[in-house]
Amino acid sequence: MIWSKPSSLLLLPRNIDRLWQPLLAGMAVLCAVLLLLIVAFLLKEAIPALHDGGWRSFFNDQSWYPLENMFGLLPMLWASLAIVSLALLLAAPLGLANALFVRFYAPSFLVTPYRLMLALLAGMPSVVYGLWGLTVIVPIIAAYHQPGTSVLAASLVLALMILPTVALTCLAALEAVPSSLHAGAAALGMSKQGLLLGVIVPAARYGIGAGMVLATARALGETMVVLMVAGNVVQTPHSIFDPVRALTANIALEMGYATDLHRAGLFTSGLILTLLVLVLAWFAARTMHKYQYA
Amino acid sequence: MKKFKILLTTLICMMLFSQSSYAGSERLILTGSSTVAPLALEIGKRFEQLHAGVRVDVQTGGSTRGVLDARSGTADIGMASRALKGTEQDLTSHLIGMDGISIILHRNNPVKMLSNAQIIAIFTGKIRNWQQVGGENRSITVVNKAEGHSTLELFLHHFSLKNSQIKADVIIGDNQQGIKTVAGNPNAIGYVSIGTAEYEEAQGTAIKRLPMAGIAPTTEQVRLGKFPLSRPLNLITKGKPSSLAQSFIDFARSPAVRDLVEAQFFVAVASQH
Amino acid sequence: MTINNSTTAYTLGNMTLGQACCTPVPHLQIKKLSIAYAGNTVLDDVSLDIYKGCITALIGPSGCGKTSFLSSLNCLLALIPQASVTGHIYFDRDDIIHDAIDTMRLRRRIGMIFQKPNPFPLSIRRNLTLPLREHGVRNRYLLAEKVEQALKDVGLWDEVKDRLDGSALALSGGQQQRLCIARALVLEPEILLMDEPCSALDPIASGVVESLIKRLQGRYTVVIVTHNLAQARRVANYAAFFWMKERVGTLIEFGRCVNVFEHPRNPLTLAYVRGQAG
Amino acid sequence: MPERMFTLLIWGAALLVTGALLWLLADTVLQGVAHLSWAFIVDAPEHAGRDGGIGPILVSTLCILGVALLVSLPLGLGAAIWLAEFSRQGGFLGQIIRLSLDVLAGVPSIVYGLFGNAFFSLFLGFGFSILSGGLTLACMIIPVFIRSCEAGLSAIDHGWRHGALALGMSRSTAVWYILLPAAAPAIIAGLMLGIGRATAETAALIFTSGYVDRMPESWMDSGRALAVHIYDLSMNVTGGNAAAYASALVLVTLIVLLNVLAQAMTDRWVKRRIFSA
Repeated sequence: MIWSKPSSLLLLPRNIDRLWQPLLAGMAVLCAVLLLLIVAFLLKEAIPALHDGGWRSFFNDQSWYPLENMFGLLPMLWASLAIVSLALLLAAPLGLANALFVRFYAPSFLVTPYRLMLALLAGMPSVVYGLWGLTVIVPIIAAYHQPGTSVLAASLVLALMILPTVALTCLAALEAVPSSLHAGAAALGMSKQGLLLGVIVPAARYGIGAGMVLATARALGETMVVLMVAGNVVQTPHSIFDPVRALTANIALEMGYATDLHRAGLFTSGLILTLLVLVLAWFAARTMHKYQYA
Repeated sequence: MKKFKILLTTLICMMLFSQSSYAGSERLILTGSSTVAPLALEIGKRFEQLHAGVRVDVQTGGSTRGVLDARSGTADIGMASRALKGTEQDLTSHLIGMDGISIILHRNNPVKMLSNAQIIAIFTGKIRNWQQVGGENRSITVVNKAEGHSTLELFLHHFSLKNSQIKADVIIGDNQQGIKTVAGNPNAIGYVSIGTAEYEEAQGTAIKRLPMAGIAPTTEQVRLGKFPLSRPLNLITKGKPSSLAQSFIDFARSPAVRDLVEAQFFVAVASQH
Repeated sequence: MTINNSTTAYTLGNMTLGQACCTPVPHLQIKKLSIAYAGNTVLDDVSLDIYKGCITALIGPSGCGKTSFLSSLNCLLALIPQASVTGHIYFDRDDIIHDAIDTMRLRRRIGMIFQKPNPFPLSIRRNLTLPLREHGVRNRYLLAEKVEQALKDVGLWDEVKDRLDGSALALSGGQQQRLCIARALVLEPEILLMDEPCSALDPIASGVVESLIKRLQGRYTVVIVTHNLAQARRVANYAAFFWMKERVGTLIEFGRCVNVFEHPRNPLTLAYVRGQAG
Repeated sequence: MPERMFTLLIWGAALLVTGALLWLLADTVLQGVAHLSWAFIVDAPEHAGRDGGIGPILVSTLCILGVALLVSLPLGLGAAIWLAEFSRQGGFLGQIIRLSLDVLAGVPSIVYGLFGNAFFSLFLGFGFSILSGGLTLACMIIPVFIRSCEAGLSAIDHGWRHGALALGMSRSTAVWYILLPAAAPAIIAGLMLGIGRATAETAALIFTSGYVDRMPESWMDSGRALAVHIYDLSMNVTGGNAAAYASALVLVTLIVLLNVLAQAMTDRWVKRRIFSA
């Protein structure tokens, strides 16, 4: 006998799991504590700007002039929202159309290269999109309307940047629709258009919705593209040709030079960004939740 | 598994080795003004050649950052492209050069001269077309600097403006970014360090400097003290600097680096005496 | 009732066909066992002896708690959150429900075969050596010997001896299930729990596995859940009939296979085995 | 809307997007190749990057990535294993951790930059260094990596898990020999996502690993990442566009190469798990 049969089943502390479990649990907790740590340090650095009701100035002050102790974040918040919503307005329908194209229209020899292209571009660094926007898109816009760096430029480049991601998530949602639905609708003699718009897309709506929310979060958090092509002028946008500064770009632009209250103000805008993303994540989670129980 | 162990051991050895090599060498950290940084970098390279085992790291971050880092000890030496303010008298400044701030336009812009009033009108958005100041019929793109740069502070102070009055079309960070923006846009107007601008022009960049109050924005005029918008370039230390920092400062002020200062189109201190 | 280490019942060898010993000595004693999920009782008050060396079939309609009962015997039920087990299961003098036992050791002595064949996504050889290594067998020759013996026991050796390093997932369903049985046998367990081992297989593969189970009789104590009454009748020595009463499963009748099928005492059993209910 | 119109619309959208994306891709490749040479890859930058190459920057980039992976891989994998295999289903701690990971995955990279600057650079005193940058990136990719691994582990057939336990194997053995190899595709996917994000990251590195474009000599040296270099060249350096495009091409190629490498290494690992006796 190679191993003797245990004479009793009574527990011996030999189980290797007893070693690993607390170790792994510790790792998991450590990763989660990161969020607390981030919030704590953002708060710690932002406190000088927040205490004594200082937080009110972020919404009451007209604009962002740290030299004159004016810390109004609203113009940049509007700018961020304007850029993101315009980008999403462009990317959402185009992304969905591309997903439909790959799934239902593309000739079979195109499907794999097309997917590869989308995957490659989804992994492209944002700074490359920014570089391209700065050297190609901005001069084109500048030819029509000076100075070229504008809400429009930022939205266009941002839309192009999130498009591959939107298309790929939509595609995944479309592929999750059971093919029986397909056959069932086709058996009813529906046209392809009716089938897609009336059956397939509605069936995939939660997956598509969650993908869109994630794309929004990504666009909102994007820094380099808006820093490079939006112009960085602090103002509430009135036309799509206005140069604006987004919240993220503000941090990147001034963080290296900021001191004291100015620095605290930048950390506050970081907190506000995190808060916005939190809301979006909650929204996405809710959408996914519905999706699971639909 | 075996290979993995070998890899891990190698990595750890590398870390230990690099740590020890780091401990063996001396390091000077300079932070601050983006105007001084390119010069400090060049001086640092020459300094390293003369002092084996010394490494000079230069980080840009604006004059105020340089002052604060020198005070907090984050940096051994701060760099500032301005004089120390009244609240900063606890620190010591070491002059290494002089510089001015010049208005720059695109090289193809026919405008040759702008009065102070015109400059103020352009930057505050009252004049919006080059035609109004004798140029072509094109709208003006105003390039302003981001907050935290001493260039911005000096410019505002000189023209008695507040930053909130300026109606900018583009906001830029470093001098180089300002020059790139103006060089890429025929309608732009901006202001940068004379030294940086002269250096870039010598490299063939499509910009030109405008005289201010009739005085040409050149290193020569700054040296003579005639140019109205000029400023000192300082190295900042707190208390008595370390012997290494002291020898770097002495080196930066010595004639040995005069060619470097002049290559950056700044006025060398050694030549003033 | 304790297991005698010196008996030959646990050494491996070519198995013989036909009836072997089946002594009415309890190997597992279940007393007043109840199982509940999140407070909903699914199995209530089951008391039953599992006899050593015999094959006991658990029969009854779906959802009456047979599988839950089976997984409580090797503490696998504890993995399901909110599942609670009350009562006693005596094995080797220990109560595996209440005593602090090493479940890893328990499970080595009580093997289990699942409805769906679940060979690991590894090579055929590795499927057998991995559990052995886990329980301390490191000697290469011994490992090879045990692998060969286990595969021969389940009649798989001739079919796979040339591709032991091929993926186990490439085997057919019936072969996979026999590999799973070999994997359980290689640990030399005392008891084998089988949860509908043939229901995911085609009739021919099912026949092969069934004859294999029949050969296990006398050497292992087998508890098998099956919906195939004919199969239960063919392989089992004892049968336990479970039924739902007011949405709660319970044991209706237990006895020798012949008695349960030919002369059931309870009319419910009669109706079920005759195909009139369930 | 007639059927043909709709088909045209879909094709039009596909062509539009393909056109724009190919334009971007072609620009990057063509303009990049024009400036690219072996010397460009190994030399040190001169004249703020207009001339010379990106040698030290490439080294810094790989060092930062190395630190990030060295920290995030074991930590992320461990956390994912705990979440998928050891945590109680529906347990409070597991839920809290999952929720915070979801939030972390969405936090903008610039906020990680702020945090990294405040925590690693200043609070822990690592200054502007490869270590600070790498740790900041590790924080950034951990949540994405964990969620990907956990999803991969959870998608595995429960039969294997039960089978392993029924054989009296420990969970640790089941995880190491059976579940991890089975989840390998998801783990590589997460790894690639992490590598992609870390290599491409710019904003989080500006305030953590700094601008210094010289060859790093220790983990405490500041090192400029390739993405930061591209940003600097395109924004701050007149006449730097050609070098910027060449750097961009190198960066994209690097990301593709690292992905292929990660894939190949994981493949080998899985094979060894299957066949070693």
